[in-house]
Amino acid sequence: MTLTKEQAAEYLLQMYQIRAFEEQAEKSYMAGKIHGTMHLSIGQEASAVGSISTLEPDDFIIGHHRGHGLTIAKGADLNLMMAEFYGKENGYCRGRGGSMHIADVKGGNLGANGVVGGGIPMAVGIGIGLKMEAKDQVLLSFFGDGAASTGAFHESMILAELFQVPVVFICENNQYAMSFAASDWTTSKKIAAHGELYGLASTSTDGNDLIAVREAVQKGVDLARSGGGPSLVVNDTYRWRGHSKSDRNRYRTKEEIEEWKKKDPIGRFHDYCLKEKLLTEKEAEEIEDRAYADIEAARVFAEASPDPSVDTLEEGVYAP
Amino acid sequence: MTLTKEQAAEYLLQMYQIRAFEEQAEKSYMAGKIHGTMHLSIGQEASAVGSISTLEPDDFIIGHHRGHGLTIAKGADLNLMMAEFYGKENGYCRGRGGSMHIADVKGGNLGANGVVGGGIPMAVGIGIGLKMEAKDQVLLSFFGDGAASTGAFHESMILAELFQVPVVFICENNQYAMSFAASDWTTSKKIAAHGELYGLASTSTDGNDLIAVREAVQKGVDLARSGGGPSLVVNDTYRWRGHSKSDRNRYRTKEEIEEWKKKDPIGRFHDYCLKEKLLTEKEAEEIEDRAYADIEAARVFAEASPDPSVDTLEEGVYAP
Amino acid sequence: MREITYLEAVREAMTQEMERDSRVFLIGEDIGEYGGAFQVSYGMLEKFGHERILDTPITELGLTGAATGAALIGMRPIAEIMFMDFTTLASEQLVNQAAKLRFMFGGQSTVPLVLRTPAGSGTGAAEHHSQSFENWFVHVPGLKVVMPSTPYDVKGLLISSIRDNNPVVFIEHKLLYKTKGEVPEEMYEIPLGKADIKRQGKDLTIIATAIMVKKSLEAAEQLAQEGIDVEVVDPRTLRPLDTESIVNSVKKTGKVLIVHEAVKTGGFGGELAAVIAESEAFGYLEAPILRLAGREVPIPYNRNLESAAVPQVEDIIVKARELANLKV
Amino acid sequence: MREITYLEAVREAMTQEMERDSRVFLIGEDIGEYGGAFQVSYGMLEKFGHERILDTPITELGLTGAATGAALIGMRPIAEIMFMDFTTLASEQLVNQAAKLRFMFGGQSTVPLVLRTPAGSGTGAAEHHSQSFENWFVHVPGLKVVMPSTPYDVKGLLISSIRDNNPVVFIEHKLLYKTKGEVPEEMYEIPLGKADIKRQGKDLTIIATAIMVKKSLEAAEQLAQEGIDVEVVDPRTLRPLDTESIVNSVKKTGKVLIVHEAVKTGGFGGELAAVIAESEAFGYLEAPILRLAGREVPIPYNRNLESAAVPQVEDIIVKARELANLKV
Ligand SMILES: Cc1ncc(C[n+]2csc(CCOP(=O)(O)OP(=O)(O)O)c2C)c(N)n1
Ligand SMILES: Cc1ncc(C[n+]2csc(CCOP(=O)(O)OP(=O)(O)O)c2C)c(N)n1
Ligand SMILES: [Mg+2]
Ligand SMILES: [Mg+2]
Repeated sequence: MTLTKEQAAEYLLQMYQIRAFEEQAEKSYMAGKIHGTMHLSIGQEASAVGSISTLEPDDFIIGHHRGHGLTIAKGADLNLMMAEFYGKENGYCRGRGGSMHIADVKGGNLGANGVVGGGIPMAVGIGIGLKMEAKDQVLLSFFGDGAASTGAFHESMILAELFQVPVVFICENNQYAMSFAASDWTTSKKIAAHGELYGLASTSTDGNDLIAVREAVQKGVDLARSGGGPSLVVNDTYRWRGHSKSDRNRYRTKEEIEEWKKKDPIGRFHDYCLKEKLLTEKEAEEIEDRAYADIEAARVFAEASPDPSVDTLEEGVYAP
Repeated sequence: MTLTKEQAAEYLLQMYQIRAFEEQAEKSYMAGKIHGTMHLSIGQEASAVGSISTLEPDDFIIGHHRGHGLTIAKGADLNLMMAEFYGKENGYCRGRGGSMHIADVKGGNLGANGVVGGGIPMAVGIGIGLKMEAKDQVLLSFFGDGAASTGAFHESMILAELFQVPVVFICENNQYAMSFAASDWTTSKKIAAHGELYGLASTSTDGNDLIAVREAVQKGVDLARSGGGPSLVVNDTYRWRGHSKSDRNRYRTKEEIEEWKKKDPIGRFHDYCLKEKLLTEKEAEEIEDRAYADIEAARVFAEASPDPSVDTLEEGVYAP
Repeated sequence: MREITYLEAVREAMTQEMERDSRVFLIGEDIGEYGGAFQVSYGMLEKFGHERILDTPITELGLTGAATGAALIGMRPIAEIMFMDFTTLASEQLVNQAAKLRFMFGGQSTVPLVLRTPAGSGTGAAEHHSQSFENWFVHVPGLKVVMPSTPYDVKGLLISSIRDNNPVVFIEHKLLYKTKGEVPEEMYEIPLGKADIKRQGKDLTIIATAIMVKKSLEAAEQLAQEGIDVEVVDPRTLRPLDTESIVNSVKKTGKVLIVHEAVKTGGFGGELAAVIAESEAFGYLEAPILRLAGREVPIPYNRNLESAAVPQVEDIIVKARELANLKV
Repeated sequence: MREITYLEAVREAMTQEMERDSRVFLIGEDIGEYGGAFQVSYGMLEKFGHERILDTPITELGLTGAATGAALIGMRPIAEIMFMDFTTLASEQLVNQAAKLRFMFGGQSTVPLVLRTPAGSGTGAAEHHSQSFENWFVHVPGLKVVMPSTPYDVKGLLISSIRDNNPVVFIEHKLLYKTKGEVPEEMYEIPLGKADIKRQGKDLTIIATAIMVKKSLEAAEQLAQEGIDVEVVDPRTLRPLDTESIVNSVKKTGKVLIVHEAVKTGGFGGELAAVIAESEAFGYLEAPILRLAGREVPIPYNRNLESAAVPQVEDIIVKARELANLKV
């Protein structure tokens, strides 16, 4: 499954865009332009881009609270996404959802979620609907290692297998649920083992290696599309930043963080592309520059965008 | 682990008492003396008596909706139990709980439960409490195969292992959750496999063989008492009666029921006792007669007992 | 006109909508071969097959979320929670997800979901199979809450609920399942948000829900013989609430008694009382606004205690008589 | 007297009770090294160790049930649900088990459990981290519900809650965590079920909960300059409710405005209005009973929308002024 130059350029661009978006998000927050909290996915770019690179445009994803990367990988308009992050009226959710609830329904992104495990049961139902309508679309359902401890995960795996839904469940195991170390109750291997017991074809991958992620998820996507039912992929990765703005990183060491930074998914894919002659040094630099320029443009767009009018508060609670 | 004559006599008596209680419960219901519903455990006597025979008097159990057998095996006063079943003021729960909520707290029976899976999370906490107080008591937590599909089960197994609670979780797999066949989503072996993955020592047994159940549960009890943490035992068994009074048995065949009746746990233990010369034919008959006489006496007691006075309705909602 | 039971009306509405719209399906526990704990969906598996009658293991949270997800992409699921007591396990997906997805996404989505569940006591099933939580869901913007009292209302309201583009909590009462009434064979809608005056009267208004409508009508007949003329208003939909019909009735009679089965404290009766007390009807009140509702206890098993725990016809008569004779 | 924050008052009450009673322990998510999402339990792990500070994975139902089970055998657990929005996942164990075990068992058991959880909006955390469900739990016999508004009340009420032999839902407000007030260093109890008149006044009564007490007091100061003398009543405990204090205040002023953050429809304000409208205070009412509460929307992310979704000081002033000038 070798990549074309176009693919290489596209995936590297998306990864840089994610990195740049998260860095900008943090800056904007520090500058007091954003209220609320946010969950940054710096360090997890390969999991998002590698997984979603296997989809057709009309396929679906449903995400979790750490969803910026997933949203970009699914092809979101960066301006509308940044505007939503800023809570502006022309953002994807008219400023109602913000960081934890960005959705791009037309683009097949059925939304981030503020409730850990909250998206997993819905993923089963989306799969049921796709199957009933005999659509050949598939869904990627993303959640974290912490979500795997919830009852929602257990019930959903049982239902997914029972109804043989066309869904690939993707556990982004970044080693911690806030301060709770995945290793304290389970490991990514164990999550895959649970998946196997539920009856799902399950594997775990080096989640910082875009190629490895892509290959693992592609298997699941092919299985789902060919009527083979659900599968589970565990991407082992790491978040460089704290869990959220309330995090004081008391539960992990600087050394551990540094160790993982050496496995930077962008650096690795960058080097791979050069090694495989998919990109030149210069092309890669241009891509990086473009990514940061795109995000800067998005920031300008977002900051110039209007806040929702308070008169519209009650709009959109009920559908006609 | 051979039995003494006294043990054999006691266990056979309890199994007959359970059978007799359930038959009486059904009669009383048919006669219109009971309202509500009930869940009979005829066919599951070995699981209840075999499991609980491993406990010391001051150990605990927490049960489920199909709990009559567990209650008798834990040494309940049959009169107070039958009175509760009849909803009388002198029943264990003053007629407030009835069939689905019989508890004998002094006797270490922390109650049946109307919510499937409802007792499992509490079992973890009871274990936490016993451990904190450095008591050497242990708890048996009973639930059905259907309960194993609930999120409550998943979360509880994770917490039980994390806190290394002195609890033996006992899944009474009677093959169905109402009409839902265990085999449709899992098997008793699979439930044990899940247990292993959670980190619990797990086994499944012929739940209609009192000796086999007793040996499996004894291992778990010894482990818990010696600080070795939680374990899981799956007792494969079968309920002869419908799920409850609303059941029309559309989901299973007469043949299947007949097949399982051949594995009658009482008959098997009866024959074992004779074969092992633990009891004579005559002694066994006397035991059976005594069991039915005990239940008849309990019925008379219950029917002669007073209903709660409506003036006392609001008593016991809050503790002083 | 043809008479069928409240239970048959539920089944008929679901069946006719499933015949009309292939996006409608059922999901729940033991709703297939078993026919549902109350036999509501009995026979539907034969008619629609396993593709559209989705029998699940015990997974209240999972199946409610599955229904929500299916609705999110345009299906029209009807989820059954076997007893309302178990909506406590499903409420995360119902309250945080189904109710909020549309608003949270800035109007990008709709969630045409119906969650059916039987509430109420009187079956001797005790604390865990007898509760009424309607006011929990009335408290959640994004949800609609329907609570029918007659077979006719069941059919029209359930059809409207299935066709509605929002999540609807449809609450049935177990003791009403066997009650009979005239129901047209053809399909019809009763708009959500319209109350129904079940009995015209001039002396006082009783606002009642579900089985309390039936009991209030019986009470009203007996009170009529004492010369007390009671109007009985059935909101039918609790959210959105038909405030106008309620306010008008109270303005007419000047006295109001609110009757529901759910526990009094924190219940829907409080909302009704507040709606009246803050409305123009306040100026017309000739007496305090009285509530008669479930006692402050879990539902006990014993038959006598169980019936004492919720309002009975006699209780309604006594309270209404007291109110009728009140002079302020 | 020494001043500490509302948050420190929570921590001090828990710490002192844990020092006094070895049966008291904490269980929740990220309450150990992390110190809790709001740092409420920060430092307690060092003091009490992993034996008594039980950090759990994400298992709201499981940890709430675990706390319930521990309480059932005589421990006195304090469970933390990180955000009240997630009590939707815990409510089965809280509502069906903890609240009912004693009654269901005919009085054989007690369940001395405290479930602490932060409610409310204003932090920009949007739909899933901002809700206020107090009236759900007020609706459940067997539970007590406490909602403090000051550091002083927090300490006394939390100590009472921990010592109470019943399950108590202790609801904190995120925006109050940093507010300061005088709090004695020694331990003291404030009885559950006693309201507190936070401000004496004669023209009208405002009944407010949690952060709305603070806002109402600010509003009252400004209204005083207009010559409107407002009495502010803080129930502090919602279940059991101190009806007497409320009724007396309304009898004195003849006018009442109810203010809470939770969504208006189906909220606790309905219960308060009903309690007043059915009481002897009814005869003293000079105007309709008004409610000012959360709008009928999920809590949105955008800062302006978020603050428009719940009552602000200015809204209270406007509404109270309108009420003061009302003549019926
Ligand atoms: C049901 C629920 N419980 C608790 C939280 C608070 N919380 C937000 S994110 C998080 C950790 C989630 O861990 P994981 O699933 O591994 O995702 P990660 O943050 O590591 O990407 C927690 C506990 C929540 N949002 N939802
Ligand atoms: C949470 C919940 N969902 C549904 C029910 C209705 N119900 C009562 S018993 C039962 C089947 C339970 O199956 P299992 O756990 O195998 O126990 P069994 O009845 O077979 O002994 C169901 C679905 C319930 N009581 N609780
Ligand atoms: Mg994680
Ligand atoms: Mg079973």
